Amino acid sequence: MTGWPVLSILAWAPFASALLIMGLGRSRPGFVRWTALLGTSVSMACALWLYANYDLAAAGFQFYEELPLVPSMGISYQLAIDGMSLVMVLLTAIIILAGVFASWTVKTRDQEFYALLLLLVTGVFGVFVSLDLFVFFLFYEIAVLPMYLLIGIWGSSGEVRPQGLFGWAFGRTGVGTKEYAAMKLTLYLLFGSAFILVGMLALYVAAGSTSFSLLALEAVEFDPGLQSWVFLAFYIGFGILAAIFPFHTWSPDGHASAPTAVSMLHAGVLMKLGAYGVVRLGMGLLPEATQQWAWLVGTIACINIVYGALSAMAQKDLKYVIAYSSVSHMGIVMLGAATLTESGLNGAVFQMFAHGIMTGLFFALVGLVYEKAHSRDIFSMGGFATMMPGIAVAFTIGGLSSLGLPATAGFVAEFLTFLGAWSSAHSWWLFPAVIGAFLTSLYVLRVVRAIFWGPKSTDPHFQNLPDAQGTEWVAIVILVGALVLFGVLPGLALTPIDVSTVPLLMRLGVL
Amino acid sequence: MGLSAYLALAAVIFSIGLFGVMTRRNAVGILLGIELMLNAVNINLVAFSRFHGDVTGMVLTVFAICITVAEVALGLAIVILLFRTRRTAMADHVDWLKG
Amino acid sequence: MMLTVLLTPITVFLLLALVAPLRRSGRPAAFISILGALGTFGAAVQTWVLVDRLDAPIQRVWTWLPDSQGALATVGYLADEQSAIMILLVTLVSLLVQIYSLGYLSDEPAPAIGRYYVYQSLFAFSMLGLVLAPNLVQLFICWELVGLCSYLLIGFWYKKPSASRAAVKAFWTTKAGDVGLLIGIVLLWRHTGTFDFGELQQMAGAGLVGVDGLALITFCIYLGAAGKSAQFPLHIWLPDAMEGPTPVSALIHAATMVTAGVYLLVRMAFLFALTPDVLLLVAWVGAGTALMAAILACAQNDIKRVLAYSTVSQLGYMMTAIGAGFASAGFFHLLTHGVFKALLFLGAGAVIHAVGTNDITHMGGLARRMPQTMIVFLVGTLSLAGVPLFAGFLSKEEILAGVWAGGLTGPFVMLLMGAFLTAFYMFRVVFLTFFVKPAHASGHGHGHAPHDAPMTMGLPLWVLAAASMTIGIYFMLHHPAEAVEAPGWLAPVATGVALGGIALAWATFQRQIINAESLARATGPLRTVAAHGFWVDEAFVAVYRGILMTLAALVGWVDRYIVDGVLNVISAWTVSGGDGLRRIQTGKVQDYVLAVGAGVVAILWWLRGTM
Amino acid sequence: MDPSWPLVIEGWLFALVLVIFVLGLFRRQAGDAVAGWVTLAGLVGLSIAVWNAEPGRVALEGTFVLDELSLFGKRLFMVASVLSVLATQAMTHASFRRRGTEYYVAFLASLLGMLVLASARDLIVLFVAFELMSIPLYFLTGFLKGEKAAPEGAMKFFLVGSISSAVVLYGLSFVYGAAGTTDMSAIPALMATVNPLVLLGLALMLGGLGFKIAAVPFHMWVPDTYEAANTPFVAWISIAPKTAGFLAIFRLYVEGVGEGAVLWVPIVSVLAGVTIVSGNLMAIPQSNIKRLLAYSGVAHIGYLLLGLAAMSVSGVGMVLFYLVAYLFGNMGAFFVVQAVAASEGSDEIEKYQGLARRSPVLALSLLLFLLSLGGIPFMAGFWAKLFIFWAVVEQGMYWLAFLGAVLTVVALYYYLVVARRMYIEASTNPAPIPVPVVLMVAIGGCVAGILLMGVYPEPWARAFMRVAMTLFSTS
Amino acid sequence: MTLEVVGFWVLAVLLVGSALAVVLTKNLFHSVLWLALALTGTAGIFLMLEAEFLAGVQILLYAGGVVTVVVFAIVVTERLVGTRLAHTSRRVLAGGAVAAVFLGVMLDILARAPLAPVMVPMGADPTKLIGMALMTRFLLPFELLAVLLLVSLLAASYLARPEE
Repeated sequence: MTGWPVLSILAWAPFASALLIMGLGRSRPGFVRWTALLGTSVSMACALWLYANYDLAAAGFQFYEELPLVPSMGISYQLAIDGMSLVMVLLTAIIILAGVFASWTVKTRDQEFYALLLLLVTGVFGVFVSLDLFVFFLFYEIAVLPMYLLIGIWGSSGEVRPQGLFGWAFGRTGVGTKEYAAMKLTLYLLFGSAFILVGMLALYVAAGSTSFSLLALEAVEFDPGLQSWVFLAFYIGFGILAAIFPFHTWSPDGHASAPTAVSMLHAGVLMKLGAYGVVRLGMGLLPEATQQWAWLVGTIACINIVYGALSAMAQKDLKYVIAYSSVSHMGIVMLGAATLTESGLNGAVFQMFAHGIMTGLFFALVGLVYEKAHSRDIFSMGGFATMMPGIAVAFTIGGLSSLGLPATAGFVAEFLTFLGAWSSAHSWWLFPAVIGAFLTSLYVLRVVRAIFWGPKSTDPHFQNLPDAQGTEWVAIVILVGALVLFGVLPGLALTPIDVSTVPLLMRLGVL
Repeated sequence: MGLSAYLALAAVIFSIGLFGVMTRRNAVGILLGIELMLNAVNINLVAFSRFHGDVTGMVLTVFAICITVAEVALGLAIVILLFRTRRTAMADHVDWLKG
Repeated sequence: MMLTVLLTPITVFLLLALVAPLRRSGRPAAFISILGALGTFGAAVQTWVLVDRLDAPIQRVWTWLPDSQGALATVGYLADEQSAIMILLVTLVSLLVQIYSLGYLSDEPAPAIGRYYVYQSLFAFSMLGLVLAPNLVQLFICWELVGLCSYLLIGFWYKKPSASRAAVKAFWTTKAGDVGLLIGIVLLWRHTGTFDFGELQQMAGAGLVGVDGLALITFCIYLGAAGKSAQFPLHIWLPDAMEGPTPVSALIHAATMVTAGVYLLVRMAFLFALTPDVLLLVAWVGAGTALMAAILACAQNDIKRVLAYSTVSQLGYMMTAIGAGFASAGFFHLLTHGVFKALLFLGAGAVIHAVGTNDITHMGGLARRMPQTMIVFLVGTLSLAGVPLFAGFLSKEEILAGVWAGGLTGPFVMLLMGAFLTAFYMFRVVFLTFFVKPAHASGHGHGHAPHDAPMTMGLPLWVLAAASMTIGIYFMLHHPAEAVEAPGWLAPVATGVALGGIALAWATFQRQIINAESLARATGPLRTVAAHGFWVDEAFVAVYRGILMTLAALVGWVDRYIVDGVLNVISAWTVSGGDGLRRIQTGKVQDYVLAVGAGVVAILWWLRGTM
Repeated sequence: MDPSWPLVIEGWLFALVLVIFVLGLFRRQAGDAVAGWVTLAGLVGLSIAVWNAEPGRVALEGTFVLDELSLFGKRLFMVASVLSVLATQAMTHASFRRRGTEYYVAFLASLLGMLVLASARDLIVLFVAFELMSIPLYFLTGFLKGEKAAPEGAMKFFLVGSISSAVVLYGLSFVYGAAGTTDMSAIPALMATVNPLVLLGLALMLGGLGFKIAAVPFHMWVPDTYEAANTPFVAWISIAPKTAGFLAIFRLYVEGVGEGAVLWVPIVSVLAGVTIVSGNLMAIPQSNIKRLLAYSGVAHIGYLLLGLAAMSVSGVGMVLFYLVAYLFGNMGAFFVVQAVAASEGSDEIEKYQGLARRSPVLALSLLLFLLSLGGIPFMAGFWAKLFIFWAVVEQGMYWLAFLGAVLTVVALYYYLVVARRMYIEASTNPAPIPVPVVLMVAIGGCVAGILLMGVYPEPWARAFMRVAMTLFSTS
Repeated sequence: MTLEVVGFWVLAVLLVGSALAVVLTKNLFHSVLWLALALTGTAGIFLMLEAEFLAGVQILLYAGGVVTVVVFAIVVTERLVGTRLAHTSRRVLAGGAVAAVFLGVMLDILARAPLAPVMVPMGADPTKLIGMALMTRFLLPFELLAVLLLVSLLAASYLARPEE
């Protein structure tokens, strides 16, 4: 395959299948699904090929592709991946493959659903593989926008309608409906992208360079004052997507309302995209500002961890619990990055991967439970393990990973992050992080017990529910398998991560 | 008289015209205000022309006058059309389109 | 060889977990698992022999977490004197329990049996991994995994609300301790740069471990041990853990997992030796736990709960020994306790299996119906009570000697009182179960009369009873070199105390010379306190409900109404801003002109300012 | 005839006006589809001519130039006009059937004004062209005089427009007064000496031109006019006269002025900011899609002013890019509106409910147009916004860029509200919406435009930068 | 005080007065007449500025043409409506404020501008120069004017015509 534009194939294969689906898929559901599967499988194959062929000894960016797009502005379609993006690409491929399987049963307007989903995936892949800031941004926006329709059309409205304090504002914005969630998510993320855009342009202009290439900008030493505010702009912009406190509120509403595959993809991959942005652009390009603001990033990450966990404990809606747990876990990611240590940063990237798989699994399972029981109210369900043992076991494994149980990927990430936190300049970060992990065990097991491993509910709606079937199994098996595999053999992901984080930290001068 | 006197006079007339267009309720009245404003401009132009010893200002005045006439004709036609459809004389009564 | 020890159970686990039909078939799965356990036991014996012959630790590691220096963390095995003998215990009990379970769970549906053996295999692997861990990371990994297995097995009958609650409780409580352990490991890594036991020991030996801040580290590690080994106040989960099947209690909550904390401290003794303050704490808490649990055990009517509190109490003994600086004594007790407590649990299981209840007041007079069970149970009881010739006697005496030698008079007295109570409550159980006439007519759940357990259950009992005796007699004859020379009066005193306890129990329950009720009343407020388990549970519930859940509810509210509320207010303002702004668009043309005029004026005003 | 000769195109257009006029005299009874087709044919021919024209010639003592900028303007006007006339062919209103020639005469006359305006290098030519462009617009707004709203829209447009013309003329008189000549090439020298009279004149003209380009607070005629007038025409005035306004601004304030142009940065920035904010905010509560597009159009003017505020080569170049992107996006959106209105009889956004199920292609087109207007990647509008921000950031005006970027989110809100109607909500009426072929061609052209520019912006950006360069190099 | 100054002031007062009357009087018809006066006054100013041709144009086209058309329109519309046209003002304060500030700022800026103190004689007869300019340099706008007038007439007749 040498000489092939593997990265382009990887990124555009889903798009191509989306086009095919839009063109030929009208009222041919089988065609739609198999085409979607084909597209994502091609991506998966490419991702695996990349993984197998990435030269760890050489490290750095590999599989370089370039095509001038707007040469007069220095914008070019420039793709390459390093270890970090390799792992992210792998994650994306896994999640979307599972996502296609998980949404096999989507019945309404499946043609558009798959097309939009695949478009979204192209955006995500694009972000991870692009080396040109501008193309990065381009894909970034593509990754955000289809979400609106995906949630708006195929989502589900919650039952919560907050009243009381600020009730008028909630009434005005329409809290609780899927339309609200869709709009909030889309606009909030695009709001963030406004910051990113300005920051990017400022860097480009300040560099006086003629290229938007990450490599070219990396070589520039920016003025500290500029670095300082551009870093903040990146941090807010990407941080919104990474659900940093207090910009996280789109995530519970959005994830709770979104259809299964979208929640999977969004919580699983898109939130990582935010963290990836902070690491790649914020830390990668602005070394001094990174050091300057590390305290802020880390402190907010600690708030995220504990606050997200406590919020999750307060929820009664299953999807909200998962969504808030994502908020908490993204805190681990940001904390790991903020430690500016090798193990911390490795942990952050690994957590991106681990949490991606884990939360993808969660949303897939929640989707299944919802589809079968038509309920998301944790405390009305009960004893499902007898009826759906497979789902129960998978959910438990996901939960255990999320509370950082060893032999699942979650532990590796958290452990590395903790090591990093204590080694950092702000060693107290360790304590909120560990406490957050403990709180996670509280709410996760509470939920797991309430729904699956407890006395059976007497509600007539919750009798004789089927277990997962057919393609749904495939999704579950892929995700659980990945979760355990990378938990048992973390080196599989950690080795490529390490070869890309170490140079980054060297540039920061902390290693 | 110096140039400034003419310019000041034009400015006063222009302001009065402006005042007229902002306050008159009748559409024709507003038109009259516009006439005043254009008239003030003509004074300006001719004065400048004279004090520069250059004829272009006057040429522009000619154009301005002719255009004004065309404008007035069209304006009155619109006013008549409005009268015909809305049966009202007041420009501020015509406010279906708003917000 | 060591790899066989680890790989056999994990292979069995994977086989049973992944091959669903096999798992669902029940008994075949059990046979495979037992076969595996047998193999593991064999390998463990070989390992022991090997280590004994080589007289040097065998270690092998593989990189687990790579980093730029090569390896941040490794996994592998470290077979030395301690771990070799420990795996012997683990594999033995594990094997016996698996055999025993075959009979015990015979009424369960096939898939449940399959599930049970999946958990068992995973447990065996995790526990062995823990014991053989060459470093703290692997230890922690397996530490958590055994906790998971404990959770799964306690909740084995998850349809019972109490079981599922107990499972979660066990997990949470031990996890709280694990938080400490994890922090300790992280801190220690930062402190020394390594996770490896060998390296740590070398550094400690060479005086390279800085003492500044070390106390915090050892304290944190102790927290983990306290959670796992049920030290006050984290002991609350262990009695509830009795909701699991009894063989599980024997294996996990008596012989192996709960002793992991002790094992950890034994492993880290060289480090704890550097922080005497923490050691003192360990000793006092251990002694307190031993005494408190003994008191609580007296107030229980559930046979398993008595044993559970007894386990807590005995763990306290071990901890006290470690705290006194005699880790080897604690470790010795760990081994003997593992054998006889497993025996007791399995015996109790046989009784429960036979009569269908846990309540000793509903039993009685079983000695005639279940003679075999009575004999083995008595062996276990005598061992636990610390009667000479039985395994527990020596190890307990060694602990008492160590504590005395360590100059810890207070704990020593507490332990002595504990020993008295131990003998008392255990014989209370024995008398009420096997000898006294049943207080209530034998309306047992089973329609038929209780009888001795089938072969699968009986064999393990006899093996363990024999082991208890053998160890006791063996050590009586070949007195091992003790770490400390016990004062001459200790053995008689200890024996006397034990016999006193037995006598009191005999007088109260067998002969009923002393009215049990008045005896209880004589203890006064202590009785109330004991009945409520020292309110430790209530305190935890209060913290959980009162503080944690309230805080969570508060945060949840803040998130929805303040953080998100502000966002919604801003959005609503934006929309309202549009509403308000569109009102300037009055539709009246004069206003439009006014706006143009105002705009021009504004521009001119600006121009005037710049000129 | 060689179109590179100045005035050749204008001459032919003049001839076309006369042809249509005469046609109107003779074919009064025959229905005026013919007039439309003749106009279309003529415009297409002229478009080809314009595309073949080379810049560089000057005529009439320098009052008329055929340079890069004017060619850009002429081409844009031509494209807009062809699209608009195409869409007009789909109009079935009685006024068009009976009096189409009047419409086309006025339309072409206005276009003639624009073409001349693009080339004007003299204040008098500029002014007359300006008026020739404007006065027919008032009439065209009221063309559907039988409709309820048309006379009102025409009246408002006319009155505010005339006043603005007066202000422009007043300002012009001061510029002349300062220079002593109406030749615009005299302005740079005056700007260099910061002559108060010329500043006063240009400031006044800024107000008047602000009306033409519909910057806040001079924008108030826009929504009413858009709502009142017939849609193909609205599509046209939403871009063509505004482009003319910007060309005039470039000629007056930028061309050849060089560094001196920086003087205008503060006021233009403020105008841009106010326009962006209020345009976007006022668009939010609209329930009529034409009004919504009107206000969003106002906001877009703000972005254009943002580019102007950069007062740099890239700023101007990006404004040009933006104008073209805006042309395709906005006109396309209006054409879809026209199609829906023809079928549903209303411009209310409610009527778009379930459009995606009824007419997927139409809905998708509108979605693409709206996304382009909202600045979403792979649409022309994305690059347009981005280039604008770029130019602004280049000048260190970060806050303006922030403001603009953040307000695009507000813009997306109301675009997405429309998208929600079309895609998320279900329709009560499943019948597809009939789209006349001409309209389909126009919509298709616009889609092609935004996608072409969006996917491969390089040649466009390069060309526009070259145009912008000429404005700065002739000082 | 030369005759010129006196004449200017007389004309100025006349102009301003009649202009004020245009915007303030309550009777629309009177307003138009005041406008005619103001336009005529402007013609006087043109005469003072030695622009006789323009003064003529002003009287003929403006005062004559425009006023006539307006009067005609008023008559037509009054016939249409059937009542007398009311002619009142609104938002006088706001309008007055804007106009006053406008005037103030204008005068202030003008006061700072360097202005030519005396008239410069033209090389030839202004009328002739205008004519020449129209036929040479400004031929294009002149032609455009023709189109403009044509379109205006067409438009006015279209709009004002009752619907057939």
